[in-house]
Amino acid sequence: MDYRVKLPIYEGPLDLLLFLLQRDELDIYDIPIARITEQYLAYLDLMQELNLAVAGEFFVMAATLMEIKSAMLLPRAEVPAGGEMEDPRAALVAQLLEYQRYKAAAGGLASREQEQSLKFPAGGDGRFSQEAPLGESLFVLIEALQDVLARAPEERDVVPGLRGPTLEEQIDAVRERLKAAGGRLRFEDLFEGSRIVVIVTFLALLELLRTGECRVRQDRTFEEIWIYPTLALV
Amino acid sequence: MDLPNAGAGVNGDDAERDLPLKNAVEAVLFVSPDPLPLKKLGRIVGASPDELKAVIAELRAEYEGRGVELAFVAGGYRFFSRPEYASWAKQVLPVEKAPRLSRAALETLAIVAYRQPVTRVQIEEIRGVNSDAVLKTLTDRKLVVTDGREDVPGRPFRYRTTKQFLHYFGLTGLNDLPPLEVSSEEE
Amino acid sequence: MDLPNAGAGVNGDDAERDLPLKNAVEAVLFVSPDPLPLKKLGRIVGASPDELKAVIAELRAEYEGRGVELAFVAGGYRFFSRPEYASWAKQVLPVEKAPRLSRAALETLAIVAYRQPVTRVQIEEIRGVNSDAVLKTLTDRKLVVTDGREDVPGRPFRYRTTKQFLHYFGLTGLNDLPPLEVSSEEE
Repeated sequence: MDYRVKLPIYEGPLDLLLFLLQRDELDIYDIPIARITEQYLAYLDLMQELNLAVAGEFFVMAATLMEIKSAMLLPRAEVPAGGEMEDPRAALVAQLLEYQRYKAAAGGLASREQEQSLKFPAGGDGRFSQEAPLGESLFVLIEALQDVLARAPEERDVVPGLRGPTLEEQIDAVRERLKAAGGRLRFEDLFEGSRIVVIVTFLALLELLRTGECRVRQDRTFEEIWIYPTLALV
Repeated sequence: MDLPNAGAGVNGDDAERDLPLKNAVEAVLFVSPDPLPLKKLGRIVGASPDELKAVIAELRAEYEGRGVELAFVAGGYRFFSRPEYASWAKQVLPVEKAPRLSRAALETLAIVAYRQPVTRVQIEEIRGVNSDAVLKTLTDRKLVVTDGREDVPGRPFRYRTTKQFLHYFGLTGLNDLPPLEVSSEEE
Repeated sequence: MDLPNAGAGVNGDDAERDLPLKNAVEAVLFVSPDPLPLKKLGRIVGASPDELKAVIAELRAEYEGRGVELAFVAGGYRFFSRPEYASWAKQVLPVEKAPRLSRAALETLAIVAYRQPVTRVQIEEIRGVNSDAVLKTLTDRKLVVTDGREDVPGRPFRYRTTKQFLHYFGLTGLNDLPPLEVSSEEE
């Protein structure tokens, strides 16, 4: 295990929840809290295994989810007479809805950014910037990684004593793969080898996304994820 | 008085009076390093807002269907190459060091834009995650600035968007932002 | 390959093939920070010199009598505001830090321009005065550069003018310099 760099995540627990809800087309007003909690915790585990710098807020949210889950199990008989019991999910739903509004607004800004980035002022005052450092949500990538990991051979199948690649080595390897691929590279084609190699490769990819050397794009949910080198590599 | 490159920049020269206002506006907008507000443009070429508006409409029509367009951005007028020709145009331009904004940055920026002035804590309440690093990036890129402090314990900084923000997104002004979606609860 | 944010900037796109070459040339020349030589322009927009010349002639005609003109300067094409509108245009430009050239500098520059490559001693023979400081100024402003050394005792530097010199004076090339006046002695 020779990867110690903790990569920061800028997306928060609300992103993860919205991602899970949207992925399974669940109703935000009627969140199946047990199911969502289970999936949320699985993601949290994987993020820790990846050695990502998981913010404290993720654990706070985990606790909140478990709290809501147990509150949902309270017998309905405790509803005060005449009154309606408040849904234990209400506060979370309100928070998600509020957050969703700003996410939508951010989407609007992104398309304006895209449009504006194609216009240059007269007289050589212009600059053109490279593409977004990360085209898709981190959780889309983690989701895809889960599929890859499911197919990766277990550690015991790997020759013992062989040192795994370091993050630095794997960053160079991913760069080479991208260069060799020319136009774009299928996300899953990037990975080969044991679980640990897959994980280090994934971290290498995240690092390259962070520095803007490449970006990823998924045309539609569930469709292929592609990795594109940015100009820095070309 | 017939010095061609007058220099003093007085607008009432005899020679200059005969030059078409439209051309003067075109020349000034072409060389300006920033979008020019109508007022400033008027002061420079010595024309009223109504005259200017008519001339700008004429110019816009003339540039219709061309490689260049006259746009109104961040409160002023400026010529830009049209987006269709971007892949060629950018080949003569230096590459900007700053990459496009990340999702987290865009999100934070959206919150600042719609809720300004807003404190970091207020932003984090909405995003549900620490936003220190993101705010630093946005501040470094001059898309947001601190604007005084909130009158609450701790006196935290309040953030607002900048003119550079309008520029970056090609917005006329803050009222050019699309209305924030009504949360579906209220629908 | 339906990536909307493509960015790769390849010129062979289907959509791009339908865009008028004239507009592409206009957009590229508009945003370019430097005059673009025909060759480079051709590489960018993917057109032959003949095609480009035709398109440039068209553009020049369209900009006739306007506030902006398409000029050929320092070996390349670039849009400039027309000199008649300078007194307005300069009001929006940042004040140039470098002051106008002194008479001594202009004189020295003229000698370098017409006699290049030329050594300091040769310049001083003509001007009859020490020209060290002036040459330093001109070098700092990148209007002249040293270009090897003269093969005489002391191996003094030889000076010549730069592309920046052509720019500064709006010259197409060195052969665009007006012929040197015949000295009055010979009249």
